[in-house]
Amino acid sequence: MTLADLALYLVLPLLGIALLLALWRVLRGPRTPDRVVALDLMITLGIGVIAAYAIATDQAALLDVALVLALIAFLGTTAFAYYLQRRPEA
Amino acid sequence: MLNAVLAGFVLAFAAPQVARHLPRQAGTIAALLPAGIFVWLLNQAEMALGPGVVERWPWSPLPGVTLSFHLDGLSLLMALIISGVGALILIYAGAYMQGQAQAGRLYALLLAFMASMLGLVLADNLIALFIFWELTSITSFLLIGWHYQEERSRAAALQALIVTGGGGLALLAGLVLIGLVSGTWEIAGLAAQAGTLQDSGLYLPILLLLWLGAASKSAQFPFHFWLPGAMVAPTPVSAYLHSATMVKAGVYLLARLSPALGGTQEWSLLFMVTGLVTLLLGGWLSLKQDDMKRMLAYSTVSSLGLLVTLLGLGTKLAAEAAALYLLAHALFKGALFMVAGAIDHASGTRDLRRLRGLAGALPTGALAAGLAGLSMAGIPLLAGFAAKEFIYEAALFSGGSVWLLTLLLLAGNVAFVVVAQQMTLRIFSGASLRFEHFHAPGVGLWAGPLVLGALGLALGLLPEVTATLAGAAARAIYGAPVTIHLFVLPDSVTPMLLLSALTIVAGILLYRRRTKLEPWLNWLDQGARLGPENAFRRLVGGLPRFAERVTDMQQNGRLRSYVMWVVGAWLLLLALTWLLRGGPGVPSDLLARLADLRFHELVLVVVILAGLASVMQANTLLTLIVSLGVVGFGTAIVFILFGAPDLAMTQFSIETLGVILFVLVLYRLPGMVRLSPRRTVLRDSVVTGLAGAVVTLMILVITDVPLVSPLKTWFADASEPLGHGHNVVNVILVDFRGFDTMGEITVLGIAAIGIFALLKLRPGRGGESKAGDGEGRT
Amino acid sequence: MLPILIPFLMAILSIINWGNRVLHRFLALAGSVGLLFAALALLTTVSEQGILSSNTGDWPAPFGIVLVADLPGAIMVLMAAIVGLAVLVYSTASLDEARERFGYYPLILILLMGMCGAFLTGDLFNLYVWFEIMLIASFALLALGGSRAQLEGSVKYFALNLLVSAFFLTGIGFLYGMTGSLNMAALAQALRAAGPEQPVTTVAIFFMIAFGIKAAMFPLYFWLPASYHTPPVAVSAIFAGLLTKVGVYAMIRMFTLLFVQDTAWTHGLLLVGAALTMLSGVLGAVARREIRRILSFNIISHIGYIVLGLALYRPLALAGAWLYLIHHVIVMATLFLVSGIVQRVGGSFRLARLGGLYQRHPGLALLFLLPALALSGVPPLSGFWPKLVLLQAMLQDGLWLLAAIALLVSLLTLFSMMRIWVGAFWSQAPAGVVTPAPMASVERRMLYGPVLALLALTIAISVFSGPAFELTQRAAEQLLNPQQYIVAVLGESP
Amino acid sequence: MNWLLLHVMLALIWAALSGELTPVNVAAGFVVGFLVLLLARDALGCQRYVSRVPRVLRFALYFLAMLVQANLRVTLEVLTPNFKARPAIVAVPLDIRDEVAIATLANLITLTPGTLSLDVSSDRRVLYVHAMFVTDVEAFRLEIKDGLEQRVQDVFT
Amino acid sequence: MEVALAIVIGALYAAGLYMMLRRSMVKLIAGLVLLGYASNLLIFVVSRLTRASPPLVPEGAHSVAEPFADPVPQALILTAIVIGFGLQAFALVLVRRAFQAVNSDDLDQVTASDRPDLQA
Amino acid sequence: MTSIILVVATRLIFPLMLMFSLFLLLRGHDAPGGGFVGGLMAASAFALFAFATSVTRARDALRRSTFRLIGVGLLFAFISGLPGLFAGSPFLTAMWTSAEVPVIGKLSSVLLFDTGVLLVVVGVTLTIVFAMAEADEEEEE
Amino acid sequence: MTLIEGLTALLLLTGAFFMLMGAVGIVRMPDLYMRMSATTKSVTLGVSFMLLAVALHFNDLAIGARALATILFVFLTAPIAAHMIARAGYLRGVSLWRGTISDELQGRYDEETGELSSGAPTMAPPQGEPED
Ligand code: NA
Ligand code: NA
Repeated sequence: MTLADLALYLVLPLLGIALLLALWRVLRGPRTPDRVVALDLMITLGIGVIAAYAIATDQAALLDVALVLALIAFLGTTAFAYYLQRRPEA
Repeated sequence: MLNAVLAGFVLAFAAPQVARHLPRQAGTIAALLPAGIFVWLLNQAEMALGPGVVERWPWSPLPGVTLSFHLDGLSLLMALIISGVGALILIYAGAYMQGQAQAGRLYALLLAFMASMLGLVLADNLIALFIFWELTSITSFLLIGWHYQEERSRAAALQALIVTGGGGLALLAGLVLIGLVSGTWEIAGLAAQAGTLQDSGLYLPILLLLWLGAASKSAQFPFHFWLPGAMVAPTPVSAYLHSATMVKAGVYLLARLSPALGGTQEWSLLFMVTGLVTLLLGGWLSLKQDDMKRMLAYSTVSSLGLLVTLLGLGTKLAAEAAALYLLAHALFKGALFMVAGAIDHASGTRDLRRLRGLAGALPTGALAAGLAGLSMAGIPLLAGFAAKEFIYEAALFSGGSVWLLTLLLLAGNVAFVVVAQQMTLRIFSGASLRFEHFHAPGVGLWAGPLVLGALGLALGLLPEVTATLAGAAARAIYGAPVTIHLFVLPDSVTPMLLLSALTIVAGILLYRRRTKLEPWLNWLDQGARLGPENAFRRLVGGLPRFAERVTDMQQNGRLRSYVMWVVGAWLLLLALTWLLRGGPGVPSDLLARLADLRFHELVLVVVILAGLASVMQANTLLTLIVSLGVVGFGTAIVFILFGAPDLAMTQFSIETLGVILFVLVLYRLPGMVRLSPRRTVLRDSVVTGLAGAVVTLMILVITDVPLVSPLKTWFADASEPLGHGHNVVNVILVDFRGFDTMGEITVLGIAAIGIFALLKLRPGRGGESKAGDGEGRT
Repeated sequence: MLPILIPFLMAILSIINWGNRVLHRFLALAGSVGLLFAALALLTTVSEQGILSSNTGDWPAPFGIVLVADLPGAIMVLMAAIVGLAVLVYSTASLDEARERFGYYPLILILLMGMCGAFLTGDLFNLYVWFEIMLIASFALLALGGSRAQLEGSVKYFALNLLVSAFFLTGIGFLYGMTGSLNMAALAQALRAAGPEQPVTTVAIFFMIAFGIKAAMFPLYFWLPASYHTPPVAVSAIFAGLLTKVGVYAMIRMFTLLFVQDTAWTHGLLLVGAALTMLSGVLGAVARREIRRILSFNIISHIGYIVLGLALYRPLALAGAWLYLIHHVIVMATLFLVSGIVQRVGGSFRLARLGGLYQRHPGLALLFLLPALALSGVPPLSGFWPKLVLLQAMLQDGLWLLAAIALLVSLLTLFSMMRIWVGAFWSQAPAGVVTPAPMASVERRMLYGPVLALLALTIAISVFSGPAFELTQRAAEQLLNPQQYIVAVLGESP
Repeated sequence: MNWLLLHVMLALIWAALSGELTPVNVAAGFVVGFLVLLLARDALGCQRYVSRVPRVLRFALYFLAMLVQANLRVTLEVLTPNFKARPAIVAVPLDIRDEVAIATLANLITLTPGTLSLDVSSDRRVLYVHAMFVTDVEAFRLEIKDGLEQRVQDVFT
Repeated sequence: MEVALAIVIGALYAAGLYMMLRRSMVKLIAGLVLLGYASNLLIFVVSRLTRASPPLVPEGAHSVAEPFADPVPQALILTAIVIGFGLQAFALVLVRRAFQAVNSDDLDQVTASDRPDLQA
Repeated sequence: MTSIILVVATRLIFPLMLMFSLFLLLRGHDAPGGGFVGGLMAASAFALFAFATSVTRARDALRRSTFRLIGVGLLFAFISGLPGLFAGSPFLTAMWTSAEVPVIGKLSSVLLFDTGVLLVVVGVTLTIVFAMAEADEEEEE
Repeated sequence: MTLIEGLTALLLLTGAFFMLMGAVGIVRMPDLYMRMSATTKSVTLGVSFMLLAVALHFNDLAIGARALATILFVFLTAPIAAHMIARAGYLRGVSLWRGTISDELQGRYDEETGELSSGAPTMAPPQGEPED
């Protein structure tokens, strides 16, 4: 088994299962912060997917996407938090 | 001739200025133009009566359109009436409008109308004729609505416009068909194509369209009602447009086209029936009118019916009779209208029941009315007599149901005699009444009727002139040489003479017993006048209501219904196309194509679909946003998996930014509405599901065959050597298709401006309202 | 190129100098005057030298984005320039300070630029970009000010127009997926060569829907009457005069250049659509009692006329359609601008609250009456000629019912316009209506000037309908001979 | 920080000299560079830098170890059917005052065994921490103070 | 994957339109966003898919070696995404202002500009 | 209600993001990235700054009006099209200098164009985010 | 398989495993705070391992630098994000698991000003609220 096969047939499915689990939490909630956390997790899993896929396909260029993803996802989560704490209780 | 027509329009613009500076003389000054045209026409008479005068202006390469004029006997007769009566009317109007601020506008409109009418009768091109035809409708509209402050006037004007305008459009279709069928657009050349036209399958449609145009314009049954209504206009207008000239346009048209289209059974039947019904209806309804102008208007309707009957008859004699009657009628009816106006002006009323014994106070009026009335009644020595002789002659020699026709014509003519008596004996004879504010009208108001009345006498006394004039017109109508023989007095007793005498006697008897007819006439009125008029009223009044209902049903303000229309229309069109034109095909080997799906790709699909389901289920804002995020995230991963890192990057970034904006903008909104009943949800699901299926199918069909994209390979090869970049996508974006990107950032920039303005510029914060700033609704 | 760049540059400079009202005005006027000259020059050149094409970035077609100026496009650019200038001059007097400060002028400039781009581009995706530029600029203009009616109208406007974007993009995707081309000339070639396995007609339906919404055809027009009467009159005028025409223009382009495989079917559908559009539009016009709403519905009904010309798909009809397009652009803009003056002097757009203007403002009455009659197709005004041409075309094809509908619509248009005339000019104003303050002479000049200029143009088209028709005839010939276009873009031997 | 720059330069030069700029070579360059700096610390006057590098490294290693340990513990917790967790929110009084240090501490806490920084009091004297495995609140407070806080303080002074 | 994605795209269209048919302004925007995704993905898929080979010219090479993903749809989608973003941002703000004006998220309340005569 | 933890982190992340933004811009022609993503990254940096501190401070940090950024960005794009025009080629014809500048690579009108894109994106994003945040604060009062 | 390759594979697998554990955690943990505790760490570690694997695999400075930079970013941002969300959750009254033994944050937030005091509790505890 080559590294690429490992990444493709073992690592990516693992991450896929992880993604499904995270998705379940996104859909399930119950509260918005739970969903946000789960979405954040999905994005981080996405970085993992990119890493694995970069190895599987020998495409280093994908790494740039991972970097952008890491930076931008943080902003998104911050925005959510910003909203969550500003919204008046009701 | 173009100059004459144009001069009318140009002067129309000048008239208000003239009226401002010379209020007293303006009417007379304006009359100089028609008078001049009249003189010029007389000058041209010899040519016109002979070969005719033709003028052609290259104007437009539009198919069928030239600006060509043709002065022949018929148009000469009409043009003389138009310019002659026009000159008198303007003088009359000058006196009638004395001291009124808006007099200038009236002169202007009258001049513009005159020019249009001249153009109409002189035009030799079908389209040119139509142009002037419509212009007369418009000027007439403005003139009927002269007393626009009154609801009555506005309604009458609109009514006239819709009836004549609608007829006009039918006429246009008819004229275009004539042009297309015959291949010629010049009226002079149409007669030669009579065969082609009459043999064409389109002959009947053409005839019907023509009928619509002519009947509406010339107030034939069932369109007659607009004309009495139009009597709300000032008297000069009624006298000019609605008795002497414009209403003759329809008649003129029939006369003009009868050589090309007439002579067939269809033609005769259509126009004789119309004409006779109108003749009788108008004539007998005139008997029950108490308002002088309305009575005259009904009588005019009747006269027009008479003319249409004659044109429908289409014999040589009928053509002669029509020409003679056309002339005579213009003279006596114009005069009578002006008399009515003068009396109204003097006494303040037009009510026949309140007018009596005016001869003493208005001797000149009595003279003018007398002359005109005698002509109308068809008394020998006057122009009307000869006309009536010819009418009976035409009937007697018509060759069809002679006696029926004669009887009907007699019945119509009797009514004219009654009206003539009303306008003379009833008003002027007897003990004079006292009026509170009676002031005798000046010479300006009498000149017109007097001249017209005298002309009626003169033409009766100068049979050669009359015969020449009418003969030339009849020739044009009949389409073959015609010679009319006229006498001052009949030299022998003919059936026609006997019929004339009978008419007069019956008329006198009827006048004496007119009150006995009252119930019968009321019934006629209800059925015949109010019938069509009510129908029209209901139509025009109901139209906006109907339109409103239809419009409100569609434009119901609900966005979702609009979206549904769009989706529905789209699916419908697709369904029709696929059913009738064949579908897009069936994708092959779906299972084989599906088999290469890998596990992580399947996961991705599940993620996106689950996100979608969550979006559709979401009942709180944040759940919605997060779910949308899942879908967007999934999309970005698709881009990564299939070699589009740039796309993935952009999608992620935009996605996140979108979330931020969503949150920032919307978090103050309360929970979402969830109001749709189950049935709506079901319906929407089915419809949108179909839409989605369509898209899926299309993708599968299109991707079923390999794509050879010349662009793909070219860009891949050119990127490095020509674009100096290794990232082909980026090179396309900033170089190969940089123009798109320029547009893209422009969109962004504008979006920013718009958002900024939306957020910062609120109503109440801005400046005060200026022109067209919207109604201050908040 | 210049018709796009001039307004663009002026808009850029305006944005850089954000908030400077006077400068914005100046830049906008300078930009639109420049645009006018550029448009005139372009039309002259195209008229003399035939179809021009310019490859942006110097990349050969079909790889780069091509700008193509043929007669139809050049004529429309000129229309945009004319109406743009008129509206901008009018705006200087009619617009409130706040809107001027919040970017009104650059928005108009960008709108004009977007139109010129849409008229000139030879690339399908680039057309999409121009559409979006216009769309966003029009959103912003529509919503600028933020009254409730405006916002409500905007919501519908944006929702349905974004639907257009989705359809348009989908269609582009399908076309690229079938042919691998974006260049319209190349697409035209590829689609002509497309085999029966390619669902070209189905894709055509996507475009039909997309541009049908844009052009405000039945039953896709609902956004228009919901929104066009809400913004300031100057904005309404430019929307009414030009914006929907871009949709029609694109529709005509698509269905003369690209989708001509099954004209019997596609153009037949368009024919039905056109008839329904005419009818439902004019019914709306009859139903409404507010000037701008009436005008809005009349836009729709007359769009029907233009599409009709396309659907008949023969030289005469297309020439008529193009003449109609020219006429309608100018007359509609005029009428909206006049409605602004009516509101200024009468205090309202609603007929029930207006009256007596015939007496008090006879000049204004004439300024309304002439374009109103022109719109209704009363001869010899500008609307009559194309109507005549289209009527001939319909009757030649034996489309009796359609001809009847067209004539009926014409009559009802007249009816609706005369209702305005009766309601606003003839009738008495109801008691209690306060007459607004009289205008200063500068304001008067800036309001009446553009209207007079546009009216003069209407009359010029009326009188010189011949040369105008000759021009549109040539334009129609170009449209119906796509080979010319293809050769101009791709060269002699593609 | 000048010393760090020099250190990086040395590492890069080493990598360049070795022929290829690969991560492995750069890492080696860092080690070599550190040795050079260590040797030349008196000459250059970089004693503080040199002494700090091991502290930072030590801290990093400690932290990494904790991180792995934390993960294993959480993994265990996650995988076992019933929870042994005893979560609590604990207020940890702070001795460090430096903003950056507080932030670092908070972040490190979040990254380590079952703990999560919730917030810092407005006067920056108390850090509120959520922890999953708390048997004794006071013990937990001490654990944080003596463990992470102490080490962070070391690095930042 | 083309088949699976075709189904996904169809679902996106369906869901997008479905959301546009709801009465809530917020859902309307969600629908528009979904349609945006849908059309972007559609362009991507219809131009055929190529796994994991971005159109990047390798260092030192002059052209991309087959197989590689078609760069053209990518460039188009990029433009479309960005434009869509601008429009969506505007739409968002618009909806919020409309909400403030109407004081409801219910689109059925947003009818005044169509039905004048109800207000006059 | 800002968090000190966030504020401190922002001090580090903010310059990193800006740097990465430039990186994306300059490398965009050869690798994934480009003016657009670069612009978004820079804008994100300022947005983060605004979340951590306040809009006012973020505006100060930007030091230019956002509209000026948009305008200048568009102008860059516009100007980048002109050299070709003056050289007799159509608008937007790319012009490359032979001068190789370290880090940046060859100077070209294309780079100017992409820089314009970046500026516009930054300007636009921040115009929107700032205006929204401000409107929000206003409404809160 | 070389040593480097073996190491890469190990890192890759370990990383993926930790990430999976994080995902399991977020599903299994009973309240928001515990979910975050469980996931933030394992995912940060997991992704770092995977990125390290990438750096090793390509063994190219530029790529390695980017991988390291990404790791750095993740380490920098993940705890902050967690902190922000957790705090927001608390402020919104996301309730703690019933097994929670102590809550020293209870009542420390001033509802008016949002200030967080360091002193003794002064107010009633936040109540759990229904689904938002
Ligand atoms: Na409306
Ligand atoms: Na009124």
